Amino acid sequence: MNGVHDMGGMHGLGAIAPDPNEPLFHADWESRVLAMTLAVGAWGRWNIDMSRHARESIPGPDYLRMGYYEKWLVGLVELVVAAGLVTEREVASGRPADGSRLSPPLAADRVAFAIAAGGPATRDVDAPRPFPIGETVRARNLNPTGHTRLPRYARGRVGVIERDHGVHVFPDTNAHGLGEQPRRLYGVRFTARELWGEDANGRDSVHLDLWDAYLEPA
Amino acid sequence: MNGVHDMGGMHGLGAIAPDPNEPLFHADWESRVLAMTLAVGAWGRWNIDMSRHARESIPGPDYLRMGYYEKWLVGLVELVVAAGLVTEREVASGRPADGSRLSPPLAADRVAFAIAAGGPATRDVDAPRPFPIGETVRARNLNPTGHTRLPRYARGRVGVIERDHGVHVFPDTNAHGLGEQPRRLYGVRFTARELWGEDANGRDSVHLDLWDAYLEPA
Amino acid sequence: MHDHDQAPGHGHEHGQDPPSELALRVKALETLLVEKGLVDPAALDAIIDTYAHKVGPRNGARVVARSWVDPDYRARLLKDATAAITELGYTGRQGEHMIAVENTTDVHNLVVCTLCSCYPWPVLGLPPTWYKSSPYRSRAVIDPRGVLAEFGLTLPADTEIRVWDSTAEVRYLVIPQRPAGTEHLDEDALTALVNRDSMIGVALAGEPT
Amino acid sequence: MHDHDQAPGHGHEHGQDPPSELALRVKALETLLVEKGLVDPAALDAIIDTYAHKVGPRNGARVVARSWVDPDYRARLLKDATAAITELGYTGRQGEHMIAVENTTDVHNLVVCTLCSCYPWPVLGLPPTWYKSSPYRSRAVIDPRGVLAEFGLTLPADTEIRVWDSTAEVRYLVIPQRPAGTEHLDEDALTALVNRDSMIGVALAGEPT
Repeated sequence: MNGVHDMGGMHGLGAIAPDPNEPLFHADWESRVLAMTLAVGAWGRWNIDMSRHARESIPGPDYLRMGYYEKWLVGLVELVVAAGLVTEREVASGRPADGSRLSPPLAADRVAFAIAAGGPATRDVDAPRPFPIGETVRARNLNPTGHTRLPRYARGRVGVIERDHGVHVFPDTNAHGLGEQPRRLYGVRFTARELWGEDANGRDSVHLDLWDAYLEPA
Repeated sequence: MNGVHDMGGMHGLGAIAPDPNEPLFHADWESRVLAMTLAVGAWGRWNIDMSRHARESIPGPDYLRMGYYEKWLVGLVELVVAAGLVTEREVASGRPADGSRLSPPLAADRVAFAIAAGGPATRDVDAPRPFPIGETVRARNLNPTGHTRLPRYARGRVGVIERDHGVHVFPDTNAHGLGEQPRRLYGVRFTARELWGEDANGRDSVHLDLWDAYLEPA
Repeated sequence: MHDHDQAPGHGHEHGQDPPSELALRVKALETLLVEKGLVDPAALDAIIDTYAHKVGPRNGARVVARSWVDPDYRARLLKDATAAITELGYTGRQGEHMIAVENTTDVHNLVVCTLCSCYPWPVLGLPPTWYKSSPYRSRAVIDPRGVLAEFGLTLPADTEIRVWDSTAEVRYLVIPQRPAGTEHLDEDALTALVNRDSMIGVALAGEPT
Repeated sequence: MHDHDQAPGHGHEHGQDPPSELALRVKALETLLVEKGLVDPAALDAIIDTYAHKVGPRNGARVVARSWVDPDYRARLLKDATAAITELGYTGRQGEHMIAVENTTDVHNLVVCTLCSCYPWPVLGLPPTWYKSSPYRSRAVIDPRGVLAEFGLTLPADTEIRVWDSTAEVRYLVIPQRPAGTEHLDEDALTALVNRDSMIGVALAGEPT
């Protein structure tokens, strides 16, 4: 979807304003949102692409207004309700609808292991290798209403295949329950001038990781 | 500038929700903002491109949150302060800094005439006609930080010259006090598939009015 | 889907809950501008009166109805809309450079301004909120059929849709199709069938307004 | 310029004014999830403890310092960063597929995630607010030199800047240049010179932190 989350290349969003004394969390609730998101995720009811899509589906004006962990909170509520783990009524009331109590899949003593294990996105399957390293390719002009990881600023632009990252889960389907459909992922180099025009610095470049489905021969 | 105001092609900004019983103004203050903007404009201290740029320079999160006349209000304050007609201190206090009183250039009995007269953007000057009707052109990939009327969604896309609108004031300079620099303005037709990809309806098209400086031979 | 589902961009414009802070800021600015002699309050009243009572979509409806009954006028309108509209006395601000685009059985036209809210004021008056809103401005160019569906208008897939993005000072007026069965109506009666939305392209003519 | 000049995107994250409504919503959600048996509160504490005390930019600093003193390690890191970082025990969530990019006198690397806020958690911990903010995400790809200037870093115009937009599950770690005059320092001492920002690419190494 062409949402405001796809903001690469935009102007007018303010100063960066790094805070050298920034705490890891600005309030306890931020840390609880992070932890809840990871812990409920252990139920395996959604994947990372679904959770990204839940956050990027926040309406544009709210997305730009909210801080990071507020977006996570909204995304988490969206996910747990969509997965049927809780009901909207329960979220509104803050109380379980009945007395049944489940058993959390992630116990405290398994947290370190679960975080260290992670969840690779590579899949050990055969997949075509349509583009050799060094090949010139064009990012396709795709404008899906669903999830995609092809930023608008690269669409239609010509780049060069730099790396073959192997076969990775495809977010555009995985985010919508249409399966992992693993495809080959490439590191693609675009010159800054190709992306932004002749005023850009002639030496600079931007590198994106793009699935073969996003690319066509140039 | 690549601001959120350049929103053609975006998703996720909500439902359109037309209100069939909508009043012309939702509150008196809206009508006063409209009227003040037009009346102070009669001082001739800025042009329409400057006023558009003042509004589009509102930071993105605020731009998306604000209603139309609130953006006009912010833009008007920006303009009167930048023009030196009032000071920021006067805006903050609501009181004139001294007792001097000017004479408004737009009297009530001249309003009807001023509105009916308008202000044409055409200029009776010679200007090159680089593209004939029917020519295939490409919108240039320009990403200026200043004002432009070339939307992002058309950049790099190929279209056909449909109309020659004559010679019009060039917003990209006029908005920044760099002169009107009148240039030829064209009506350009882009197919929906060129703009949005193969999933678009093959019959549909989008037509933009673009100055020759935005275009190059395809 | 979300717990923030208020239609965005409309925050201060639906008027259920007048934003007093904004009203106060506007009043303070007007007081300042009047006291400094930068504006004449009577001129402000006259501007508001103009758009409240004199300049509005009845002007455009007259243009369209005339084009339905007078083939010569229609030809002039399609050839030089600015001049043809001036014939009827509708000139001025935000209508200095007009183009009329006609709907046919094969072609439907839709007008938008993606970059701000450009609109042909002399023939249509001030734009409605939805025209100025982010949802319309963003989607009219990428999903015109979806947008029209939100207005209750579903066109056949083989109708060609032409979207006009008002990126310069040229303003567009859609000439909707004359409704069937109106052969007996005169220009005045036809004018009542030309609603504002049909001249933007999000509706058909035909509903008396 | 404007009367709305608060830095956007930071609304709830600078903590001067704890948003109690948000804190209440979060508390209510946690209570609900715990009562339904969906999460174990002790597991939440353990997750927070992990990122507060165990996983952070000291991990990445160790990787970088090792690469400065051990040419074989550096070669392995550049060839297969995931494996080389695993050698030091830094593995897991948001670091499953690592690539290390090295700064030289001619090349400077900068990492961003324009679409969300992807970041190499096992080596850098949780990202700072600015990395997750709209200003950084929007401008890093179109104006990297302007962005670096906001961090106080001005590079020569003939330095090549490579911006890495983390659009997939590959995560990037910048290997900053070893500061001049540090030949006498051992790996532990060098680790203190590798600040977090230098491994994102918005700073150089050298300031002990």
